[in-house]
Amino acid sequence: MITVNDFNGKVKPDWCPACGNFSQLTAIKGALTELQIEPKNTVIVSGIGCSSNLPEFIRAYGFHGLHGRVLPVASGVKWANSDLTVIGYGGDGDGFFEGTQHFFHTAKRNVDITYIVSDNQIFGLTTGQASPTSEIGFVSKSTPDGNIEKPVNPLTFGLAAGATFVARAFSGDPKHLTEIIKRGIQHKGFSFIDVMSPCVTFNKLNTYDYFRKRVYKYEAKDLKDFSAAYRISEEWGDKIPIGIFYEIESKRYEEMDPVEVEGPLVTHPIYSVKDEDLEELV
Amino acid sequence: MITVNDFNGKVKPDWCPACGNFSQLTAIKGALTELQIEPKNTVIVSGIGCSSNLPEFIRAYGFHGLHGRVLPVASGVKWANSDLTVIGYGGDGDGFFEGTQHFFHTAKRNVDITYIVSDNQIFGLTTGQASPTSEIGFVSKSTPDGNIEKPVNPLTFGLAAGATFVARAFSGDPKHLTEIIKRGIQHKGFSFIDVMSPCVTFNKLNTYDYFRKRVYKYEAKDLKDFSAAYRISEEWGDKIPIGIFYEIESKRYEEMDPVEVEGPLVTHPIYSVKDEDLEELV
Amino acid sequence: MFNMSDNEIVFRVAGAAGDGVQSAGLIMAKTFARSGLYAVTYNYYQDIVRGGESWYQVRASPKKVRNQGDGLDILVTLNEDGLVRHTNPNINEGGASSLSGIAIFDESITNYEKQQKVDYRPMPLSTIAGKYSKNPLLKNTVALSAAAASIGIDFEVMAGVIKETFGNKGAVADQNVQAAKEGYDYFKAHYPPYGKKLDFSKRKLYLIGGGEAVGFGAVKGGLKMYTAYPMTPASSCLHYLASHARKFDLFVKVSEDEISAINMAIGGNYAGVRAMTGSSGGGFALMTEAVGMAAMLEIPLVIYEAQRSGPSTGLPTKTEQGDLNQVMGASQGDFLKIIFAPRNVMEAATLTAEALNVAERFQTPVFVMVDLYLAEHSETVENLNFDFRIDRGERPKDGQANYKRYLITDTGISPRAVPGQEGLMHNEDSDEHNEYGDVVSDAVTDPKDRIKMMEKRMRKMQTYINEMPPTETYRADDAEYLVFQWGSTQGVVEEAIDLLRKKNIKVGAVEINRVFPMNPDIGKIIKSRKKIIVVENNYSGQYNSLLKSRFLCQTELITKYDGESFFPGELATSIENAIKR
Amino acid sequence: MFNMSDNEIVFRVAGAAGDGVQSAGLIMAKTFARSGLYAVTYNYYQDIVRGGESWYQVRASPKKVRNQGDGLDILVTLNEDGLVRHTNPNINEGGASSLSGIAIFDESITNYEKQQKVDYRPMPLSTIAGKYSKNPLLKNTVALSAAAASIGIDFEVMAGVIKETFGNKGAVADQNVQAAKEGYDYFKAHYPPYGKKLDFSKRKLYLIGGGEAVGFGAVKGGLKMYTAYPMTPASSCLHYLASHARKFDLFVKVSEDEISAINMAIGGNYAGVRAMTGSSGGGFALMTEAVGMAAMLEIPLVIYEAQRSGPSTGLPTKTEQGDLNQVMGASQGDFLKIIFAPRNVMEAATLTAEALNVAERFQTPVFVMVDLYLAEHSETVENLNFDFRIDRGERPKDGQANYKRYLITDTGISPRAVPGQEGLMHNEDSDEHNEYGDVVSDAVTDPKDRIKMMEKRMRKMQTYINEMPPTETYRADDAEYLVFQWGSTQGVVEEAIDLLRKKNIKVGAVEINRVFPMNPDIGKIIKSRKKIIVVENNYSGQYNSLLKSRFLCQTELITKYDGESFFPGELATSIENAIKR
Ligand SMILES: Cc1ncc(C[n+]2csc(CCOP(=O)(O)OP(=O)(O)O)c2C)c(N)n1
Ligand SMILES: Cc1ncc(C[n+]2csc(CCOP(=O)(O)OP(=O)(O)O)c2C)c(N)n1
Ligand code: SF4
Ligand code: SF4
Ligand SMILES: [Mg+2]
Ligand SMILES: [Mg+2]
Repeated sequence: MITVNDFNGKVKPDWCPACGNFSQLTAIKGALTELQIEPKNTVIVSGIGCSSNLPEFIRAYGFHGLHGRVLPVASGVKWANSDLTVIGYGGDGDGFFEGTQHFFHTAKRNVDITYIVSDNQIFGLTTGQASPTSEIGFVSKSTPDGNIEKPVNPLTFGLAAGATFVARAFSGDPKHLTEIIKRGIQHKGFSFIDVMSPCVTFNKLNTYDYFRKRVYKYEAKDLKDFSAAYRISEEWGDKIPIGIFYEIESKRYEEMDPVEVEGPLVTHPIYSVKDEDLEELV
Repeated sequence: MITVNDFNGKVKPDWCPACGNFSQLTAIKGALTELQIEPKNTVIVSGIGCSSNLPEFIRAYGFHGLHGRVLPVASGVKWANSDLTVIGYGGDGDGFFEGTQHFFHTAKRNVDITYIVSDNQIFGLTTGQASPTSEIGFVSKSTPDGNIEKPVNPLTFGLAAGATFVARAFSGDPKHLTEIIKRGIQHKGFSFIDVMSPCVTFNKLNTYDYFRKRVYKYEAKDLKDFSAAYRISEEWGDKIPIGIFYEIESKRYEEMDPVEVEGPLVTHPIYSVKDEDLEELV
Repeated sequence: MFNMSDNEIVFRVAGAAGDGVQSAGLIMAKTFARSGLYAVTYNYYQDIVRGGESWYQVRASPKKVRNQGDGLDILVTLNEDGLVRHTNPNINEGGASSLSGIAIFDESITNYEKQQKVDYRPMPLSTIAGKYSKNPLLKNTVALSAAAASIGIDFEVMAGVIKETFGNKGAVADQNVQAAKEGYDYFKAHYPPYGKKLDFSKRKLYLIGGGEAVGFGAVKGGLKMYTAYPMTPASSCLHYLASHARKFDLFVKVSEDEISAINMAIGGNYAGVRAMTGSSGGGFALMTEAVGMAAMLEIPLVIYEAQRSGPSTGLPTKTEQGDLNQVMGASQGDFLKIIFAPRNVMEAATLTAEALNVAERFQTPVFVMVDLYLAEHSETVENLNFDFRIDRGERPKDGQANYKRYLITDTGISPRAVPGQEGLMHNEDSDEHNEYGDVVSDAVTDPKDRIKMMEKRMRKMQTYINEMPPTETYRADDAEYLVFQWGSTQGVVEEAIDLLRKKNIKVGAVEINRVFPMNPDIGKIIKSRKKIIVVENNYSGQYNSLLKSRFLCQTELITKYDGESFFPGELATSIENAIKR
Repeated sequence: MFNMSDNEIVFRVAGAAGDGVQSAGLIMAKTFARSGLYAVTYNYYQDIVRGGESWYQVRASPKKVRNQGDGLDILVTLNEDGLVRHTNPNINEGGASSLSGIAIFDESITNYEKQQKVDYRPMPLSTIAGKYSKNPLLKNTVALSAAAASIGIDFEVMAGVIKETFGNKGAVADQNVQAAKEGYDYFKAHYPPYGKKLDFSKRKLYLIGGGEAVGFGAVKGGLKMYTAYPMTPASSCLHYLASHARKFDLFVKVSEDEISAINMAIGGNYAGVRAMTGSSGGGFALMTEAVGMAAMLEIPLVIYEAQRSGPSTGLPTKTEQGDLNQVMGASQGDFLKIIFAPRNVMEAATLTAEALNVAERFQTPVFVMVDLYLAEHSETVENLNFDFRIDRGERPKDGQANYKRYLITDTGISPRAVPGQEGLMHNEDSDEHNEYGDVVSDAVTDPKDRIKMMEKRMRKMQTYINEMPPTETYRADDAEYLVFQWGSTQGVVEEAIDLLRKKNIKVGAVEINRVFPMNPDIGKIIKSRKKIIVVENNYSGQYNSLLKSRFLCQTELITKYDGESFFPGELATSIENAIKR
């Protein structure tokens, strides 16, 4: 039996007290425990940002790489060893600015990765610049006169890209968050979870209160209904839906590649070249 | 009076005979002429690929830069001198692989650029690898066992990004193509035109015939209807719609920036620092 | 050990991230500056938003100060950890000295071992602050004014700085000033003044950080567009420019990534405004492809490269001079890059302005390389609004017949038309091209065209070298030993040399701010010296390799790669050892 | 001028892009190889899909050939332009010789000036071809077989190659063989044989290109994953691996960009398979940030870097050795990169396999650098299926107690656990970290930890140097003059030296295939030579700078930067001049 303790790292998180990242760490550990996934088979790949420090704080295989490059690394890991549970984790700047391209194409490929974005609508680690999800008018170090650029909608973006699982959660509701992450990990294919996660230090607008007043739990009538998913994803304002918006079954990349399909690549023997193999060159 | 001759470059295009790029060159020249835009005020920014060689073949200001980087350069040009007509031009590999990120964010910013993609569903210049729009099963040098990755839908992508003008055209219908490009240039804001453009040398699937059998002209009932635009953008198969799918008016980035709004940046005088400006540092 | 000057004060405030250490330090620095003292600051912090360890040092003197200094006269500590760390004679803070003077701290801190050289000055900081506000940071103000009192700083000067810092009018400003007054008076009433006396004056001084100075210099240099993606320590410049965009009539844009940022800047320069981009090592890595493109299209481009401790994410809040190889090697093929490395805050401004001229005149990428130390520390500066003449380079007349964008010239420089100019339409191409800009690689490569164009571009190097100012030296005339430094280490190297000169060691310095191309006069300067020593804040001696390759000289290398910059006494010792080796 | 050997043939086929020049050349090369002749090919083409100028040369001999050679015996030209160009004594094709032998072409080409050294052999190529098919490319087959006839190649050998090329069985193959027969007979009937006789043999030879050899070598080296974004000239390797993926049990993926490609490869290596990525200069520029990351996390990584002519897009189908600075400078900070540069096609295979071992043993980025010339020309090879032992480096046992991922060791190498291993969970971090992988920069930077870890990583350099094989030389023992070459220029440098030795000039070569770290034995090798000459296919002498920096030696530099590689006679002359300088 795997318990939450098995996932407890020896390094104490150094996020600001009450940072939204804490409950995500707890939720990830909780979901993995509920699913009885072993720490040795769990890989958490992160980028650079406050949120991306997470792998250090969990007992699993952690990869704290480069800003924006969560998903290519995670894809490489998954393709090398498809037996592993691969979680991609990073910030909104990481995923929707620097890594936009990878988000789009990885989703489209339907690689079996659970991609969780700690969306605090700001650059936390670099001490408070506007992020791709910062609202219009948002004042920050990089937008002292107020942000004039329309925020990214990560959910419609994920849908347009072709993600087969799209959800939103909220750091202030850890139980629901854990459940969503669990479902994301269970999903066979690319799952995307946008977690609204207050940055208590630099984002004085999108606070716990801000979300508590607005979030409500959305239950999809038909998770396979793309249009409905698109519509609910567009809702943002006085009411902010959280929940799973979309989930379909679709072939994973790993199932389609003729070599991958033979089982985890790490288990394939090294190919030993025969002289006959080279006859084409004579 | 500006005539098409004013746009005739002295270098003869070196594309393969019958390449779809030819009619785009003609259409761009035609549209500019119809709109009476002067060559000196026209800037064509391209990436790298067969299509991207275009700026050399037209008498205007041409910028043949890097693979995938059409839109950041074009944005810089527009922001430096908003009096210019700025056309971004490149291949499907250029725009939907290497440059995905820029496509998304430039569309979202609604920079006043006309972005035309010569979509031949292949890498032409590098002699025939699968591109982001290559169909499933497509055999190429990079996918000798057939492509297994779902093609990008550039139109829904453009819509999800927030492009304010989204259209598809076909190199085999030069008149319609010219009209669409004209409308794209006229549009105030980011306009995106995906041009189906047969590569007669390397793409033996998506040929002129292939499209002639399938394309039909779509006329939107309401160009502002996003859902309708999304739906029609999804249509691909026996019938392939061409036409303008979506167009709305929305503030351009140049109108929102407090400095840009004062007129083309090149016309702003160099700021001469006064001693009082520095009192904050005493 | 070396003896430090008496006519100066080294002040330090210590605490955790989130304690307001940096802003307290800045208040003190500004107070010194307004008291007519020259000042240099030092910012020591970690890659964490709350907690951990952080400190800020200010060295001040009526004589010019060139670095953060050795020794420590006054410590204000906001937590117990700071008191223990900075009074420990075996201090382990990257070269900084331990306290030999007075420590000001809240009286609630009692759990420490007394050190011999320290005079402890516990104070009811929180109690005093509590009278005026619940904000725990108010106690910093109390402590600062106590420090000011200890060295006889006029209270009104300090009050002025505090008032401004907290928004001039309004309750918060008032609370701070009142609490400050009480702290000031409390110290005077309970403790004797600190043993050093400083000569205050009415000298007008600006206090500005290196990153801000780069931004300011760019404005002086005619900057109109700054496009960047945030990255420490390049962000201090971005924040300065963003917050001054309206004032200085600048277009500032944070883009989706660094690739976009540099390509936007290239587009801006191409279309005729002065545009610049900036980043640190990892972000700059993403820009390298476009550097070569700018060189090939011959588009002016200034890149601000602010180094931090690598490799990779490394120590993101620590200093290093470890990006020189990367900048030298940025992009494939051979082309001219010009690399500047300002040696102090004032030069961060002047060289950035110059970089914009040089980039536009030579139509090639020009780098302004600083390190975190320079980007994130402040210095007092006398003539910030320096004289500067903008030179926009060679431009063709509208309608000129048979215009050749890449005209072959002796200088290698061709007149540059920009979009909008009548009759000068042409194509700029990252493929090799001829004088018109037409590609030579498409149908038939004419090797002769290629060779001509390659040589034309490279000729700009010699043209540039011909106009380089002489390399600057310090006490080098009679020096038997020459120390090479580049960039931010100027101040500390000079001071180390002064210390060694006092011991009658004939040592001088070569102070490089124009790193590449290398000035040929260096060859003459190094002739018949007993030893060449190179000082670098990195592991491998990246400048050292360039120097050796170009001048084939034997060198001794002094490096430091723990993330901190050099301190003068420490460096003097290293130089002395290198001389003895 | 230098005299070329009699016991060899230089064959060239010329035409426009789309004329099938390259495939014609390959048929001829294969035919030579099956006739037991050693062969080297040369591919000259432009960045255009149809039209323009293109040619392909094959040099063949019963003795080993080391480069494409000087002179030209047989020209097959598919258009008039080719006939005029290649017979012109003042030929301007980047160093290639003009024809002094026979020219085979369609009789419809009549508009040319007769050159003295040329025997014209017009033939009814199109007429013959037209009998069998409407495909205009069929005339190439006719011309090739005429060329074969002219030097007495067995028709059956040529027929075999043609048959295979056109799909073995089936109408197209038959048409080609029949047309070939008629061309062969026509030539014999109408023209005398060419004046040179070659010794054919039954020797078994493989014909393989440099890019394919890199791919094959990687498979021998245990490659399991190749992720890349297409870019000339790295694509020949990608295409080879993609088309052999099932055969060799490889996962091959074209990603959305180069950034993704390298990060995927890093992910693959991290998780325990051998993964590799590849690109050319501009694409590699985008990978540089991740290079430093791999070094910091100590993840094995092989990067195939295929150089082409820069800067920027440059001459995309032309060769250059201009990326060394970029590779040396890739990513910020100091860390160990190992750079290999195979000197010929066989070594492209063996060194790539070795690179995979070295990368995994030293847990750091290893580069296999080639140039377009090497990547896109073919050579005959005798023992392609070379012996190779895979060494997967130090790995900890499952469940080992107190596992330290970055254990400090004397060698600098720490046992590497991969995901899935029981009890060895840990964090790999691009921030500076301690032995466990825990970050040292977050709360409190311990400078001591930082220094230790930096030195541990850098220690791998010395460990690697200790096991480097001796630097190879050529006729160097008694040489007064030493020519340094690196990478693909080995063959042409050796031949130039042979030519000079015939003139009694005591010259030899140092042949560098392990470029960095530099082997200390070079210091001994260069001692007391009269002159050191460095030959490079670039403008500035990038290796030359490294060499001078490391060994402080005066050098003479020979460069070529017109996009073509060196030719032996041309190079011998340059070396002779350099010696005289
Ligand atoms: C290539 C690169 N560019 C920029 C940076 C600097 N940087 C570090 S974290 C960060 C953004 C942090 O924001 P986000 O991704 O939203 O994460 P958060 O801190 O908010 O969790 C940036 C720009 C970097 N490390 N690497
Ligand atoms: C950074 C970079 N990566 C790769 C390449 C090589 N390259 C040149 S064109 C091209 C793709 C061409 O396809 P597309 O963009 O669709 O244009 P097309 O030729 O089909 O018009 C590639 C991969 C490059 N020049 N630069
Ligand atoms: S700065 Fe914001 S995101 Fe970062 S740790 Fe603090 S609260 Fe969390
Ligand atoms: S290869 Fe294809 S895209 Fe390129 S010029 Fe030829 S037909 Fe056009
Ligand atoms: Mg964030
Ligand atoms: Mg294409």
